[in-house]
Amino acid sequence: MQNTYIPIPMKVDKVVTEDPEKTLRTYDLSFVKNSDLEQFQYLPGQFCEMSLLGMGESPFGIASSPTEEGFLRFTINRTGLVTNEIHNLRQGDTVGLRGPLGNWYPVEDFKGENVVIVGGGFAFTTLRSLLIYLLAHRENYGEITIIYGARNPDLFIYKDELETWLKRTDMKLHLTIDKPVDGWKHDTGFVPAVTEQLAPSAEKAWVVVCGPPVMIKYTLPVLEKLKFPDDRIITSLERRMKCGIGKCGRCNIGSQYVCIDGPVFSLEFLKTIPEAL
Amino acid sequence: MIKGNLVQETKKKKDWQPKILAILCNWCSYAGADLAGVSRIQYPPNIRVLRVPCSGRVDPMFIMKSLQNGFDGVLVSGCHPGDCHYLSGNFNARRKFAVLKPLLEYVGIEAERVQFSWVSAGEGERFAEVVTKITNDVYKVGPAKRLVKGVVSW
Amino acid sequence: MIKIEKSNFVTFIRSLSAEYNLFAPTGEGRQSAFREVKDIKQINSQIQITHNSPKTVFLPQTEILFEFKGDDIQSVQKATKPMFFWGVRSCDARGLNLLDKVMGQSKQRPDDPAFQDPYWKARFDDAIILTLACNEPASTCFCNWTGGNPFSKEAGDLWAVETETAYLIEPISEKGKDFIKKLSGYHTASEKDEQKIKALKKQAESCLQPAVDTKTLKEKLPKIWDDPLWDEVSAKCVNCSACAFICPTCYCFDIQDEGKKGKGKRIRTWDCCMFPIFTKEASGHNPRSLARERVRQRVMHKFNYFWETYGESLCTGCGRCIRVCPVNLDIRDVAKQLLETASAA
Amino acid sequence: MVKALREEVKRLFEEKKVDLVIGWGKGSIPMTATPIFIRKAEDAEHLIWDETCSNNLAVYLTKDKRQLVKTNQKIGIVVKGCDGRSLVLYAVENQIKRENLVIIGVPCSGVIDKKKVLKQTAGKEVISARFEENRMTVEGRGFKTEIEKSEVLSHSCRNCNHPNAPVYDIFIGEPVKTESVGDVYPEVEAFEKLDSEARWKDMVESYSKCIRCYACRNVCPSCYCTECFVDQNDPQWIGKSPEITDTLIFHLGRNLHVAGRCVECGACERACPADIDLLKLNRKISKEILERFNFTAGLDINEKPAMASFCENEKQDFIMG
Repeated sequence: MQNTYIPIPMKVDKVVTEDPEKTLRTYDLSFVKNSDLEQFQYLPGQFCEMSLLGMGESPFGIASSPTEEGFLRFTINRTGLVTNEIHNLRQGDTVGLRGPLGNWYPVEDFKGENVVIVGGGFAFTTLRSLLIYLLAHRENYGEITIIYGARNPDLFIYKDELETWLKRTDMKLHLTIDKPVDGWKHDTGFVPAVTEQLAPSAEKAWVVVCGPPVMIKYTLPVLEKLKFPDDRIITSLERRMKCGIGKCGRCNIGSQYVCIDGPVFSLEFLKTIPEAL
Repeated sequence: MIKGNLVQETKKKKDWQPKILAILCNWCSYAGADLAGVSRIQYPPNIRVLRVPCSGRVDPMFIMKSLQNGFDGVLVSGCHPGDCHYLSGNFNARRKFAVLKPLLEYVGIEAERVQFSWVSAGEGERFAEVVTKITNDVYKVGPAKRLVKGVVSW
Repeated sequence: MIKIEKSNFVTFIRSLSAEYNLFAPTGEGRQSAFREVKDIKQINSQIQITHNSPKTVFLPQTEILFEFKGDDIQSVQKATKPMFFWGVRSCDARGLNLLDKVMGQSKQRPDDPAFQDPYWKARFDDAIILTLACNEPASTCFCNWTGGNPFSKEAGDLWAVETETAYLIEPISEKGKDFIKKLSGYHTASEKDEQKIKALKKQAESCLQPAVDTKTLKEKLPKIWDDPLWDEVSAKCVNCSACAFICPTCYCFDIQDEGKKGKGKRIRTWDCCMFPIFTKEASGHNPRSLARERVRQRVMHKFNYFWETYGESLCTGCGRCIRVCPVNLDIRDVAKQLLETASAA
Repeated sequence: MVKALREEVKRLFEEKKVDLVIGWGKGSIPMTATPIFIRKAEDAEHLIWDETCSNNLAVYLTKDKRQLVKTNQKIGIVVKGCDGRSLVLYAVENQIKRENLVIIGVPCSGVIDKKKVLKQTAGKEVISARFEENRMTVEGRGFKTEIEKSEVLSHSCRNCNHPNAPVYDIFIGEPVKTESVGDVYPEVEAFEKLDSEARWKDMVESYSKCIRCYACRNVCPSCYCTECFVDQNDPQWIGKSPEITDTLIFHLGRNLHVAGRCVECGACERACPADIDLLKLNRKISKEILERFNFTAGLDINEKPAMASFCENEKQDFIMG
């Protein structure tokens, strides 16, 4: 019988340091075994448990899109025991991976509609996945608007891609930083304020919000004010996780487990759960 | 020099050599070990040195974790009472050890495995004596089996 | 229903050993537990209910998920004979079924083996559970509050009743039917025996306190989510995990790596929602940092969340937590208080 | 006695001297008292005081319950000798404001450990228990036995030298006359006499029963760190599984953390769901500290804890010569 606790081996193909402080690094991993590659079917919004034998496991959202073949991308912030160790990984090293886990953004429901993506900080990972996915199936979707904020220009991730996205005409990317900095050409202000100011239309639109808890907390009322219906406000939650398959019991919000019922929830649903937000 | 180093005499008979952690304070005992070195005083090569700012820094947990993770003995050495670089670090350490040592013996850890000494920066020879003594002592009681992780299975 | 005279009990038990590893209540007082029995003398049939639930066998406190050396991963699962559990009380048999819903199956991804626990399945799927009716429930027992009964045939593969002279056994599940089919040489129970069972059942039920229906907590608890009552209820709790660890249905666990980089094992070990670190994230943020939130979590999980997901109570009324709680935080009192407050709300 | 206690607490509320009184109430099962929190005069009726009141209530002034102290409420607390010593410890360690506490002492002649009663009944459930002077009558289904109270007295009470709270504002009844018990640590001395192998075996045997539920730590009034060393993960001091060396190092580490601070109330041992004789280690440490430093925890509000002080020329026989 298949043992779901055993991670599959992945090889580190590429390591990119995202910020000058070196707290954020992006890893491109490729499958060591072909059979694993074939079995690994995922959609934007899902996550994996990355495993360093001897150190432990941590969950990370998948930043690559299923439309990009042959590798999986993860961007990892150095905060604890496991992430510290992950930051020591070099090209060619092996890591373990379990997944894909959790649910995904309702990309099928988005079809034919406009999509607004609101992101903050290094939580842009699964949003990148979503964006790449939408762009790969561009004809299926209406307008795509992105509002992406970071504390300062250094803390944006995927800076090269941001540049190319800024140039694209079939989507709108708004970048914002918390406080003005010399030479900054884009918006300034916290994500909720900038969102309110840009006022993306709620007409035939879905909005996906992902970022630090405070940002989500203050952005949701803005979106409601902009008349986005609760069932079309989608967010992704984070909780401490271990098993990732709905068994170990720690990531619950009410009766729902973030690891298996989530991490993607609609605001309509979250409003029924008092401890969710 | 202590004559008749038991370890070296019996080395041929058995392959096992005790592995001992020596936790030395930066200001006295570490300097003492240094002096032993530069003075070319021979002592058993069984110790691994961990330098700490002061014997007062030594948490009993360090000692227990060392035994748990494979050291056969632990030596803690600091400045002589009254000589502490931080004035009272070794007095505090002494109280901790005064409780720790009998407690470990009480639960059945051989007394020889965990020892304490005061060695000053000028006592290179004494450092060698201390290391020789603990090495011989630990050798006599044999490889650590109690409190070693993974020996008693669950 | 077949009848095994107590004089034949030894023969019956011996006949099991060829095909099964036998587990039965052993030990005394706080050391009583289900253990593998090699000698029939180890079985302690005087135990009303074991201090440790049979959970400890199916979901052991600690187990190795796999061992690793370098990048090489070795599963440590070994095939053994299936287990035969003698003398599980109905509350515990029910507990095992509830655990199976979480560990062995997956409500959210029912057909995907990646969401089933292989270690649980290896033990539970082939095991035969004999549910032994509880002739004399303890004063802390309250299975009747949670929809159970000391003579319940709801869970297990076989159901048995102990009389003065014999064990009367009948199958519950398909597995149980197959088991009984293979047995030979035992008499069928008589009308008189059936009468006896009825009398015993009545007597057992009379040991229990009048039932309080905890089912209604399912609807009622969300209404009092923020009620100050939670402060009162959790005031004396010291947040240890004695209740959770002896609970037949608490399944939360932690996954840890032991050893060094390059060589060691990944283990899982029981964890408990009463500990602040249970939910503490690497960033330092803790969604359940207060004692009241953690007590609420445990109570809600038993009496509300599990209902919502699986349509059942996660408390089986075995009463173990009542006996071990160091501060006598009695779950029955908690349930009563909550019901009162919620009904008034 | 109980009546006097209730009257006194009622009076405290009526005179507005307290906002909250922590005491014991009747438990839901035999031989068990439970901590109760009284906020109004009429609830004083729920208070009890007898040999089942085994919890150390001082624990409710620290840990997660710290907010009680922080809010500057006036708290009344009913204490036995050992609980009172915990309060002294808290005062020494600046955990409480003495002026915010109303300490109500009760005379204690020892509390029972119900696990010991269970041993006397061979594990059979006790349905009712009655206490007389020095004995108790327990009844269960199909049995009734009389037990000498001394047989089921908590480990910590057997050689107790401090039955009365060292500091109190009110004392209910007369303080218990203290006769020196003489040999305070007989069981520790007996254990010391065993050989090292036997001691280790005994430790492995008793501590492998540990299920790491941390009930001992959580009911311990002296264990009030906001984050316990077992919960730290970077570095992770202790493995989380009940592997025997991890378990033992947890207990040794905990005991060393409460060295010179343990008031030997025995709450840990009574709370242990696995029946481990936890005081065996605590009392060894207390014995060493008494012999070496002539110090007993929780007696004097002006004395520094043993491990936070030193004498320059104290005995150092354990240092290599």
